[in-house]
Amino acid sequence: MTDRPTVWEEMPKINRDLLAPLQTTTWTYFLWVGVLSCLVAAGAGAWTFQIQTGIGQTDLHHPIFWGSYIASFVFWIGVSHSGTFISGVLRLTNAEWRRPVTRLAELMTVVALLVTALFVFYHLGRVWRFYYLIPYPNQRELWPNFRSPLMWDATAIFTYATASTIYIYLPLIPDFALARDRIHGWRKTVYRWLAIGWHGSQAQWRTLEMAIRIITPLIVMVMISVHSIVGFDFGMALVPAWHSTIFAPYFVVGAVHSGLGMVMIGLYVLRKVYHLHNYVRTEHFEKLGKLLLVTTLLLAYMYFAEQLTVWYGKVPDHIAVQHSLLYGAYAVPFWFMVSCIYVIPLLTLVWPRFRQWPVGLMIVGLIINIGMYIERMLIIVPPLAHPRLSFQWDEYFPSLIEFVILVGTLALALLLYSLAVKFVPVISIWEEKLGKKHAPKR
Amino acid sequence: MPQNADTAERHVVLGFFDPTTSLPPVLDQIRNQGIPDIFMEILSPLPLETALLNKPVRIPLYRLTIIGGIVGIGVGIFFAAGTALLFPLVTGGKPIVSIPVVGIISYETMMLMAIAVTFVATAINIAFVQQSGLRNDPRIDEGSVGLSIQVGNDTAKAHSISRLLQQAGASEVEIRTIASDS
Amino acid sequence: MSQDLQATKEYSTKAASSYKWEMVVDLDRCSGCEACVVACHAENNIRISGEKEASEGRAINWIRIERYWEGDYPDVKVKFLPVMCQHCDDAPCEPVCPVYASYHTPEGLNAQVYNRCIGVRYCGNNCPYVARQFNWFDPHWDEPLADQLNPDVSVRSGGVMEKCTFCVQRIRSGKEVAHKEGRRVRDGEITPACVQSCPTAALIFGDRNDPDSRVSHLTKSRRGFHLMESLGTHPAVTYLRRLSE
Amino acid sequence: MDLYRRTLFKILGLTAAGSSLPGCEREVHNLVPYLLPDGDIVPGVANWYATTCQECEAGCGTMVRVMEGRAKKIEGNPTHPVNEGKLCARGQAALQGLYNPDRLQGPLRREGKRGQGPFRPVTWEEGLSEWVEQIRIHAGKSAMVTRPVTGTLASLLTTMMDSLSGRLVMYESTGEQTLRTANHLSFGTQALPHYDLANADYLLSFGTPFLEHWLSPVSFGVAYGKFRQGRPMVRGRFIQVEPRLSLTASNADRWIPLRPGTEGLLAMGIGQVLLRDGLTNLSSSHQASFHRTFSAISLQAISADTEVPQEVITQMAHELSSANAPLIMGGGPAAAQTNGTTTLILINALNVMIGAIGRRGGLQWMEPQDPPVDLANAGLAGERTLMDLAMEFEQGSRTLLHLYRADPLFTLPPSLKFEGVFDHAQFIVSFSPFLDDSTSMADLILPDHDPLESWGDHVRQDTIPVPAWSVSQPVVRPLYDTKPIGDVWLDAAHRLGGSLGERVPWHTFHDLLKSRWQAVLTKHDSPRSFETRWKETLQEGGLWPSTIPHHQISPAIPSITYKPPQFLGNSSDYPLYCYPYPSLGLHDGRGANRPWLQELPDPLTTGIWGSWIELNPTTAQSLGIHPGDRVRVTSDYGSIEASVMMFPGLHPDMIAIPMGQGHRAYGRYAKGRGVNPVVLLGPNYDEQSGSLATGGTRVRVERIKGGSQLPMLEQSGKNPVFGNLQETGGL
Repeated sequence: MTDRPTVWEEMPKINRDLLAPLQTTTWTYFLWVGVLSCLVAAGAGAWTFQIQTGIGQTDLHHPIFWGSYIASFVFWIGVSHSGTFISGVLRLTNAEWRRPVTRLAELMTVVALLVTALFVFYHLGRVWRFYYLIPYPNQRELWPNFRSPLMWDATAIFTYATASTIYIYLPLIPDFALARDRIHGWRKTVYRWLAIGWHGSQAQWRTLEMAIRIITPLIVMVMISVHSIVGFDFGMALVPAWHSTIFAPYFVVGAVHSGLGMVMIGLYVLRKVYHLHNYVRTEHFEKLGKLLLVTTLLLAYMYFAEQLTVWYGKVPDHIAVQHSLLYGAYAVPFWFMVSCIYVIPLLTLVWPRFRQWPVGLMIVGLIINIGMYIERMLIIVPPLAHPRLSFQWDEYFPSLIEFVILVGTLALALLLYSLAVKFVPVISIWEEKLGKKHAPKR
Repeated sequence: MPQNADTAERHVVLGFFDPTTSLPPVLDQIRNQGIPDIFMEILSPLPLETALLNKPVRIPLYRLTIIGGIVGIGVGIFFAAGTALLFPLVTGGKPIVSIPVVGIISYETMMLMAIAVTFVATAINIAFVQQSGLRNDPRIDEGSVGLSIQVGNDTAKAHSISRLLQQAGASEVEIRTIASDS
Repeated sequence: MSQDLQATKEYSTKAASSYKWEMVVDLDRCSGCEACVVACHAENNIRISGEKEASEGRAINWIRIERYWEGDYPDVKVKFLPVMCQHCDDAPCEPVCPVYASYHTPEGLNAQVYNRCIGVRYCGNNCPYVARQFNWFDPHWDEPLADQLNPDVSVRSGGVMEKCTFCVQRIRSGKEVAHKEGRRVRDGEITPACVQSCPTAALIFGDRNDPDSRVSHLTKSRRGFHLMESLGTHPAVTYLRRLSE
Repeated sequence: MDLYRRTLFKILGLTAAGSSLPGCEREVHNLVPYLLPDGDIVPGVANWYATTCQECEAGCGTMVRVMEGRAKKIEGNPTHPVNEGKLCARGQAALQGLYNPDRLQGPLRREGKRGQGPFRPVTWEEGLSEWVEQIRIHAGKSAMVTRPVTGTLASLLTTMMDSLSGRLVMYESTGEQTLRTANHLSFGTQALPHYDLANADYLLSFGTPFLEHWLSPVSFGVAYGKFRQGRPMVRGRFIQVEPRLSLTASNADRWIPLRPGTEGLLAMGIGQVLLRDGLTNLSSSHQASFHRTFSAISLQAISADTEVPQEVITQMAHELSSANAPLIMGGGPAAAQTNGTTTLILINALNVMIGAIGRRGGLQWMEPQDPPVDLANAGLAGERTLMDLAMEFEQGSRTLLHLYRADPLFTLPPSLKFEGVFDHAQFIVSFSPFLDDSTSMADLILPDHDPLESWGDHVRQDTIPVPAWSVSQPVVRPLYDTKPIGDVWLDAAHRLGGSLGERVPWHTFHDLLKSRWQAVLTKHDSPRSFETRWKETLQEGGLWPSTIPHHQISPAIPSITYKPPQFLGNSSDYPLYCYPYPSLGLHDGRGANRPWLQELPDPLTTGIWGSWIELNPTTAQSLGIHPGDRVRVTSDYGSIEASVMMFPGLHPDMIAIPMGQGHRAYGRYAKGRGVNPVVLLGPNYDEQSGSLATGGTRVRVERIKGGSQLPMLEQSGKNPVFGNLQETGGL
């Protein structure tokens, strides 16, 4: 055996450190949760109002039939790619440094997917008839139309949500078992159920590792397909500047870009709040920073390819949209977006010294996410605002109700995440231990 | 230890070892006591790299995954092609059965079923397969390796195994008695 | 399967049909007088949006007269383009509906089933003609304006997409009459409300499968074109070019 | 929504059972399956009733679709000679007059100060007896201002006002009084000609808004369709001359803008070229006088004044002479100047020069017909006549005012001081079905039925090839406790008693109508019984001969001298001409309480639900005004504030404002919405016709604080760029 005794000796400390967030709660946490709950309540109120009075409470109007809700939908799906990408792709490539990051990112995936689903409901004109989308025959023996990209979307997101829930749950089983043995009260019962009789036998370990090995490549494939299909929603449409082949891969990369940015924020905040400096080290920020640099370049390349094609092709329908972005009604958000997601990350992340600076990386992550949100809006709104019949050209800006719902939903995501942190160890304990075991001694 | 004469009892011997202890010699000694591998189990806070026990695998998990995937493809074909044929409405000049659509939907349902089946199988495996009847012991996660041996209702054997483990360097040894049908 | 359901299925799906409804818009006749707009509102129970909603760009018109300015004073020209649902044979709006609220009838109509619609509005995005109109709120008529509502046409609730139907209720009743008399529908017997009202007779409606119908003749006109022909939507509305110097 | 249709059926089914309408109705009680596509629904059976549209004076024949006792839709009567089955937006919106939520539901008596309300509901007995009492008190001092009416109602009102020594004034702000005067002077007949547009191959129109509201827009629309594409191988060519690119002008092959008020000058220029180049077929006796009239001003001066290049004038003259059937029409803004009559006489003279009089594709008059019912002899009044009436009220020779569907307080500029009538009148009775601006000043309101609830008839003997004597019949039961104005006057006659009661022995207007028509129908067609013929006439919507001989006109072109237009307001303080034009949907404002018409986009600006100021973009630029800016328009007589819309087709020295908004009353859809541009107008008249020169006031425009986005159909109007066509197949 090549075990280093230190890992084994450290185990009680690791257990203590990583279960601490579950066991100790400060008043600031309650304050934080309270504030978020108020925002969520405001959002819920706004949505109720919108359902009662009509979807017209948004600023949507023809020909701009989609707006901030769909943009948010795309955005949150993008955020959900953080977990799958980091834990999936990095697991596949055996990147050891992933370990402290995976759980936190996967948790983001699940929360983001829940939120994503909400945006579909916000968006529906008759949300009380949402069940028409469920595949079962209606009274007239009619099923949903699977030729619609929206049904592809529904299928893909259902698959993705199911798969990523499974994917976060499986590695959690040993940690649930750990928590089951150390936490008392009502949570113990829940952990007992969730740990499904885990006792750390080699048979269980083998099954678990095998399952993770099988599911990991599958979920990476699902992840790529999901955001491709979200891209297809736009690419399949005849709308000028949507009808483009690059949308599927572009959406996937964009999703990873914003997802990594979001992980950067989460990593920084959790490390700070729960003093996880021993586990989340500068090294992790640096690695993520490098990845972010890669996605920045990749996304910029794709965006350039897309816009160049439009510019050179000079098809009037498409060029009208491009003009509105470059120097028309949407120029200000467009150039702001370009700075946020391409220029600033590029100019900062290329410096190795910068990548050693967690605060800076967190800020870049934040900027990228603000930029990516605007980018989602700019993908959706300007093309819709410039239909081929120029008589119908128009503009759009989200209404107050939309803002309240968007903020409320953001608060909901943060709230769910904050609550989850109290229930789920944000760093996978056994994987961390395993990582330490494999790690060369400093 | 409470004894109940009405039900059959099982004894489980559980020994805790320091992780540095070399376990194969201990296992051999136990095997010499006439206890097959399937009654032994090693508990650890981490997956151990080498399989020390020789236990048969009933169904490989990946096979279930593939079966799930195939079922999923069937579901996808039913959704994308079957439901369209049941009520063949023309939309936008697209064929009633559109091959790319069938492909996309089948891909997603294939993934869904494959992952779901894998998960269910895993969960069943973890929850029910080869239960030693023991609850997890918190001490394992604190950094020791556990070795549990089921000895049935043979109390004498339990004590001899217990001694054997102590001699082999176990830091602690327990004998637990479990009502087998409880 | 009940008989009723059987009939519905046959109506919506049967392969060959004896009619193919098409419209011709003669831009050389159209004067932009908008009689068609009011006719359509009256016939199809189109909601009154009111000033607030209208200023938000939410006024609903199944047919609208688009106006395009060309040139500067004094060489200014105006061109009118009546735009309604083009009832495309390869309608981009139809396949994107996840609940089959939009589908193509065997008679070439682009049908919208309001009760199925859940308001995802994808069809609205995907219509290059911006023909689809959405009910952002529940409709409202101050009493007793609702007494005017046409009982042959559903009133659409909030959250539902709607658009020109070629006055399907008139087609239906015209076909009933012809069927009772054991004949085909005569050319000009069925007129959608806009066509009926058009003073200059710029709108012509009929059966394209009838080689002698006016629509069949006019679609072959050298002045004929389709809106955004290059998109390959194969509209059922043919425009006849306005002649100019 | 799903349940709505069912409940509708239920409600309507019940009311249908109680309906006393003619014709059998099948009740429809099908439950409509929830998920059935609309194409599967078997519609209920509807009845169609022929009647006559009364939304404007054209008198189009209509068919009203009635289901379960409710009027559902109005369409044109296909056999009617005026509109041939077609109907304009306003005619179709008549339904929203019937079902208007702001209709008066019964007689009202004023309680507070005049003009401030409130009104108290009274019974008809109370209302009628008070009114008759007032007639007695103000014996010989009655006056009535009404919208133009024809037929039996016109003769009843004339009879009544005659007997009461009252004065009957029929007023309509777009009554084309100038045209009638000019035609009378040119052709010696009161009747307007039939402009045979359908058979013309070249149309030169001086401002006539014939596709919007001029004379009979639907019949012109029908003719226009034929003019363009109704004949094989022949496509009519159309030139419109006017300072603003109106809807009609936008249909022209060529729009020629000119300086406001110089249309007559341009006509003179064209005539000059025709005479100079020997392109007329005038008799030699006429030649001299025409030469005198048309050569008074040099072509160069004409070109400079009108801003139309000489070669364009020459070209128009040559095109006129080379066309087979050229036609010239004048009216609208061309007539709305102080020189309106002169302008139109010059245009008429041009028609004489090109030989359009009595020609196919030209101007035609029908043989004078003996109408089946009396034509109104009151005729139409110009604004001058109303001023005379105002004077009589001021002097006290008139003290009792009746109003019927006329809203002079809204349609007349305040500078005309017509509100003096309302100050001086001792008692004001209104028969209007709506509380419009003038009716809200009334002391007693005896609301009339809606036309769709009333009996009536309509006589039309000009501007169409054959006379149309149309009847109206009630298509629905009266919704409210209203009474038709005819019944009310007959009732009053009997209450007043004496000779008056004997002159009108009928008890209801329906009896009166039938007795009039009995005379006609038995005369025209004897063998069958009157009742049969009457029913047939009701079914057909009226009576009209299929052809009628033409009346030969010998034009008497007076030798006239061109007068330049006079404008109120000096050009340094008020640099811009003001042109208020009747809106397509709201017309002079009477459509403002119909939501369909409020929401009907103006075809050129696409504005809805409001008022705006149209400015030429270059003018706006020089004034530093941007689209959507709020501006104040000021004349010597008043000022208004509204937002600006850019209008490329407008003379740079001109602003245009749609009429029809700015009501102080008239129901929820009209009240307080937009501005009424007539407040800007000064008392400037065309002396010959006595009608107001609505284009004769100068204004200035200044930008003020604020600015709001106008509701528009065109969404791109929100952007400063104007729309351009893309991929419409070379439209």
